[in-house]
Amino acid sequence: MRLQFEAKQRLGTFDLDVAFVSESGVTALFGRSGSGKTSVIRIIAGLARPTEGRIVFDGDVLLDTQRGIFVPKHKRRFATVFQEGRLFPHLSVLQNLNYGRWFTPKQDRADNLAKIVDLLGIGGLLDRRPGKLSGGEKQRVAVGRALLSSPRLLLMDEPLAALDDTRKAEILPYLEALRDEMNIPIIYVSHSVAEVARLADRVIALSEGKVAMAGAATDILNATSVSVAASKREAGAVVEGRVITYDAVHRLATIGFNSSRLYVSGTEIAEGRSVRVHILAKDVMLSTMRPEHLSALNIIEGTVEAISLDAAGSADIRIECDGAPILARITQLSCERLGLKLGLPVYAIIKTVALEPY
Amino acid sequence: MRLQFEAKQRLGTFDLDVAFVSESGVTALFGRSGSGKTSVIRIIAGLARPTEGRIVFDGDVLLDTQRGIFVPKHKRRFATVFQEGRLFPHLSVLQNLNYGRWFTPKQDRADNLAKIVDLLGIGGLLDRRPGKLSGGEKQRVAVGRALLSSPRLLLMDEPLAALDDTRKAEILPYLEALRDEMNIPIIYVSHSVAEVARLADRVIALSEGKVAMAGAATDILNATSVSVAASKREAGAVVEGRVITYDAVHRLATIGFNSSRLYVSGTEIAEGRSVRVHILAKDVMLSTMRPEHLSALNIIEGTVEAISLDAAGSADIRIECDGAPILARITQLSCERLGLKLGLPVYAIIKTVALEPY
Amino acid sequence: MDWFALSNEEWTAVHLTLRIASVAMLASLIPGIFVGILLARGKFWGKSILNGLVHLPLILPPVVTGFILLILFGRRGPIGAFLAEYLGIVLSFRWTGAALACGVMGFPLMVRSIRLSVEAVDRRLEDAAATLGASPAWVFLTVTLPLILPGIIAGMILSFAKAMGEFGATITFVSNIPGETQTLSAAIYTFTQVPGGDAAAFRLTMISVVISMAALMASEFMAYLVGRRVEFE
Amino acid sequence: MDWFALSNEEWTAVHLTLRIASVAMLASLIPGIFVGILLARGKFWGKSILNGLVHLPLILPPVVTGFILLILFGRRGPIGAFLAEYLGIVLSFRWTGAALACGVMGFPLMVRSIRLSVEAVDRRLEDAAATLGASPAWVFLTVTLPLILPGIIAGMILSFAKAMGEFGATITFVSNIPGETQTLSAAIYTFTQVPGGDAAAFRLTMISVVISMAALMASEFMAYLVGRRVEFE
Amino acid sequence: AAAWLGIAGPVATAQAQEKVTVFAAASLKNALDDIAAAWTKESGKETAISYAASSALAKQIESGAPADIFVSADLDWMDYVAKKNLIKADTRKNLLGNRIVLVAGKDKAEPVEIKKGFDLAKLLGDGRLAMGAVDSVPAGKYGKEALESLGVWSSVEKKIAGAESVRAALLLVSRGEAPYGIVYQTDAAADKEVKIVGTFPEDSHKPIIYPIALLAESKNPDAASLLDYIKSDKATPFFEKQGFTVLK
Ligand SMILES: Nc1ncnc2c1ncn2[C@@H]1O[C@H](COP(=O)(O)OP(=O)(O)OP(=O)(O)O)[C@@H](O)[C@H]1O
Ligand SMILES: Nc1ncnc2c1ncn2[C@@H]1O[C@H](COP(=O)(O)OP(=O)(O)OP(=O)(O)O)[C@@H](O)[C@H]1O
Ligand SMILES: [Mg+2]
Ligand SMILES: [Mg+2]
Repeated sequence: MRLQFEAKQRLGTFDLDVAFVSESGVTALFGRSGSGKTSVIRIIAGLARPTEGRIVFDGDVLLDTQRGIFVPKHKRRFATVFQEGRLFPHLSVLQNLNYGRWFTPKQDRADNLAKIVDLLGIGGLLDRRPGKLSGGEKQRVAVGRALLSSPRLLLMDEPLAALDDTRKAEILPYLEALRDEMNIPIIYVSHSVAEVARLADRVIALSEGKVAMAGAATDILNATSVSVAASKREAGAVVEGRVITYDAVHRLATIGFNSSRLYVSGTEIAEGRSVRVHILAKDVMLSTMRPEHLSALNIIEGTVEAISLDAAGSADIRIECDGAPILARITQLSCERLGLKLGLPVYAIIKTVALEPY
Repeated sequence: MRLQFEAKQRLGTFDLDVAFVSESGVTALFGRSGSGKTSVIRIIAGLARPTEGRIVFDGDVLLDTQRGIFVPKHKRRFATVFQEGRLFPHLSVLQNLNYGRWFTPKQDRADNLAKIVDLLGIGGLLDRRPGKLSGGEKQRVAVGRALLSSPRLLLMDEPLAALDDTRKAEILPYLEALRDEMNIPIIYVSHSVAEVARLADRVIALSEGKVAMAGAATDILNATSVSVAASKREAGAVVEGRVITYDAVHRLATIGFNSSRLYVSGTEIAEGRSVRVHILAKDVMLSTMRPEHLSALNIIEGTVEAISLDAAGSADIRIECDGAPILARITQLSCERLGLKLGLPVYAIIKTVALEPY
Repeated sequence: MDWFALSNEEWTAVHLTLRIASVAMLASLIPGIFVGILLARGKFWGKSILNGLVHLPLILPPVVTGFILLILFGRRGPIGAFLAEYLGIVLSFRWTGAALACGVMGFPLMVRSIRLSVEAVDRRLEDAAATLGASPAWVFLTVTLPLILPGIIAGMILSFAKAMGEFGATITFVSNIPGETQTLSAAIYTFTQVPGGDAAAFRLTMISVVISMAALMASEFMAYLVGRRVEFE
Repeated sequence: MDWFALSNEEWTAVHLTLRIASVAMLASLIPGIFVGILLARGKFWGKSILNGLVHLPLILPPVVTGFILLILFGRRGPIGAFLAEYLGIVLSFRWTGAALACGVMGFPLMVRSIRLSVEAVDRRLEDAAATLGASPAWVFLTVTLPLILPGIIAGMILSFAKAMGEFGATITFVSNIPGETQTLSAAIYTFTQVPGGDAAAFRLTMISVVISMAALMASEFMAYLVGRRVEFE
Repeated sequence: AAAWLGIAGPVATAQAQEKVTVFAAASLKNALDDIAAAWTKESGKETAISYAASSALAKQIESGAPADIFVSADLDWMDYVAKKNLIKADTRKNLLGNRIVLVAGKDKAEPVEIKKGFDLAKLLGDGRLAMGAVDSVPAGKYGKEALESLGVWSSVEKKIAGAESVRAALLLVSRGEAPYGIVYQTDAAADKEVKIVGTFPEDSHKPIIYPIALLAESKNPDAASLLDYIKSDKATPFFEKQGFTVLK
């Protein structure tokens, strides 16, 4: 799968000029409110026609303003989860869910209604009309409707914004499975770095209608200046590794990246699987001595590679640990007290439970 | 200010039976999707009439089904930010913002349009119609419209759900100021524990139409079982203290609670102000020896008071530190290695930057 | 071309028709909005009776409607006598009577349009306005009314067009008095009743069509302006 | 009471009226929907001409409309001759012609209602349907049509009611032949034209009113069913 | 339900071929209905009579209406069809005559002597004179002519209320909207709310004549028989009962 996107459009005083290429997997569209995320989604879905542009999906030219090509929206089969729900008010929840299936060729129809209904927790609502649903329930039905239409590409505009964390945590793995098993590419708009880090393979950060940054999720989320898109609280490093062992008693996975080891708790992960771990800078402590008698299991040796101070009194320390970069955010006071300087060997301490494999 | 709420209503198969009392400040309504939060808001606003119920606001009886009292919605002056925006499509953004002011007696009219427009970053949109706004822009206008109507009570149903963290971080302090300075009570629905912990004085956790828990924010957020409402990731302890000194060079505030000290970085806080600090369990490390050469500034001595293990391989350790409880979540493996047991003296290590004063 | 140069009498008829149609349209506007909203929103005993009553002028042959108007609003009719005695309003053989007849004939069309628009209004917006402190009257003026404007405009144009074409009820109620109650329609009808009157009838018909088209286009333009303002959120 | 016992001829008229009104309503439904949507959504040259044309039967005195129909669809009229020759459809002086006249007279009412409803449809829902793979035709059938149903029902009842009351154009186009083109309205009109016919006219009027009220109530009930299903999201 | 909606099974088309179709001015309804019933009884043949305004009927005939007999309320419309060769000229006959009368509400029914220059304007006061529309309704045309020849037209011209039909004019008088009206004798006689206060001299206007004729395109063999019946003495009582003068 390969989506090539290039479009220019003017909306009132707002100029959109975005180009990117997205390979299979999840591409996150990231950016502040009003930066043009929804506009991009609309153009991909065929709901808006840019003044200039070209969209190629897997070799199919869907849009080419120069050659006057415009494949209409219903022929693209790009199911969209809209920011505002858009359920059909005259159909029941079940009919809404099944809507896309009516238009799917029989052989393409996925038979996963029961599974999705269950996953989204909307089993009790099937006979109801959208007018009688709560906000979050509407959003879940909208997600279900898109998932069930067997799309070639999923466009999701903040699909989980109105949901509680528990529900989110249930739905996210499913989207991951979709990405990995069903091989349906996803363009995902979200304000939540955690969501993006977990799902996205590529991140495209928009700012005022332009692409501010684009690249592999690991690269973009590791960039110290992600604050363009994300708040500083979520800055950190993304590390890719492979599960070496899983200790079922303590429910601890050991993940090896290069020659280092990371311990990650919680979810059961198959051995040998490759995973991505997002280590938030604010979760990393530094020590100039190897610490003892500490509850933290992850103590990784490295050397200070970069120190950047900010006006808010904190210092971002970039540590080279065996080929992988780790970012630590500590106070400038600690930085002085520990006498950190470039090249100094340090120990990065990361609480095990603070890590979540993505 | 005192809002006394009591209502029973049946919506299809859903039974709402909620009663609570909320004093001045912010009351957070918390609960999973479909738990009845919006229904409660609607009853308070006067948009729905419960079969049985009683609402008293500052001595005014707004609803009493037994005595047949029902104060109509426009007389309550409870401005509401709805989950779905509900901007007036035929009015410009400026007219939408000013809408409530037309109906406010002159002397009550707050003169803060410019300030709120600026805060919400909607200065460039004033002449536009809602149809031409992005999702987040709509939500900001809706928030502004409610704030500008000089209400007696603000009802906010997930007002910040569609906003990026940076914008959220700008708006939240304003809501705090509203609570503290203008003395406008707020009922706040949110899925985000961080938002709730920061704003709320009281938390009411709903579950399937019933009150699952209610109490001061500190108590509720400290309860280990907040997972009813919040995900386990956000469990932690809330500590109340007073700012002792503020080090402007390192931008570090020293907060005293009982005889202990906590260092908090970042925002400038006036000395002497009382603050609440939310310490997430997953941000606390334990050590059986006083650690040295560590970047963490907060090392607090205490004794193990309770240990609870869960099925996911993690252990929640409750530590009694000088009268205040601190919760630490570590892996069971670490728990074994450190040989933790009740009564053992331990050091809780909390990264300075991990703390945010609320 | 002096083919289109109007004679004095014709001018009078055009004038009068415009006056009657405009007054009929404007006078039925407020009751039309009121009844439209009542039928769309109200839940009361006798709603279907009111609904039936409103549709009556459509269902009955215009001549019958004219008779009924004559019986009710005539000099000796219960309402007519009352109006004449206490308010000094005489409708019979006056252009006001013609306006009443036209208004009544167009009323079901006006009410239906408004009612449809009212039914399409998103009541959640009205709720939102109320929570911001707007009393029901203000909610109506600032939210409902602007949102049903397309329906009101449609109703007005239907009522106006109907008034242009109406003559059955009018002629029966207030007769066909040149300069007082003879509308273009009545004049056209008169010409169709005499052999060789076709050319004259055609001429007047064209005039009537031109006027109506102008009104129609004005209404479309108004609706366009309104529509441009009221877009979906 | 045998006051309401209908004579054979009256039965025939009732029968015929129902048939004509129903056929007029049903036959104008598809074109009504089509034109309503075209006017609501279309942007094309000649839109205001089409709009004017649709309103013409409202603007013109019914007699004129009847004459125009006679000229166009009569046995010797250009369209009438064509239909008769190539399709074997004869409209003049047949009940089908009466249905055509009633349909034409009710057409502007039908179109306006549908157009208003179409204008109120949230097009974002149609977009959503399209992204789920529905072609324009399917979007129309599964989304647009159900959402404009209230307008369609309103248009149908207006058209039906108008057909019940119409006689000016009908009697002019297809005359007033008992058992073939004499509707209740025309019969009522005839009775009002002769001495002593008032009682009979009143009786027929009551019958017409009863039928129309029944239709009205049925339509309200249908609209209620539809409305209960289509609530705001 | 589909049966009566359906195109199948039209109520009358099948027999309509055999029925004799008469196009007649609406004011003849009472008399012609009775005559047709009598003829049907006698001959066993059916009729279908379409009553409408003479103008509409004439134009329908012009456009090929399947009618057999035309009875017009005035000579003008019969001449109109005659000029177009749509009638069998030899069958045309002036069938009926009528009179126009001055009527008043029964409460102020002082007889009025209708003669040259009689002061109708004074009688009316500020009331109106109800009559058929003077340009279109035949009774109105005759009324205007009579008033002109009596020299009172100019004094009442502004006070005319032209109704859509004689019946409507009569109604205006009987409802008290207008104090006086000019209508056919036939209509006035049947309304108990009004009184005839005077009859216009026969020479004050063209004779009021209802002509009848067989249509050129009539193919129904029974049409001539009905025409003869209507022209015959058997029909006379029915016409006279309604107040018409039967012209020989
Ligand atoms: N009109 C209705 N008929 C039947 N059930 C309803 C109706 N309105 C709401 N409900 C149900 O009531 C429950 C509570 O709805 P409510 O909108 O209060 O939830 P909520 O807590 O606001 O959820 P969310 O976070 O998803 O907005 C939901 O399960 C919903 O399905
Ligand atoms: N029809 C329009 N006319 C004028 N400006 C528009 C129109 N539609 C959108 N805009 C502007 O274009 C910009 C981008 O809108 P878009 O909806 O793509 O933002 P977004 O990134 O999805 O934001 P959000 O996160 O708030 O949904 C916004 O500033 C918006 O105000
Ligand atoms: Mg958006
Ligand atoms: Mg809700």
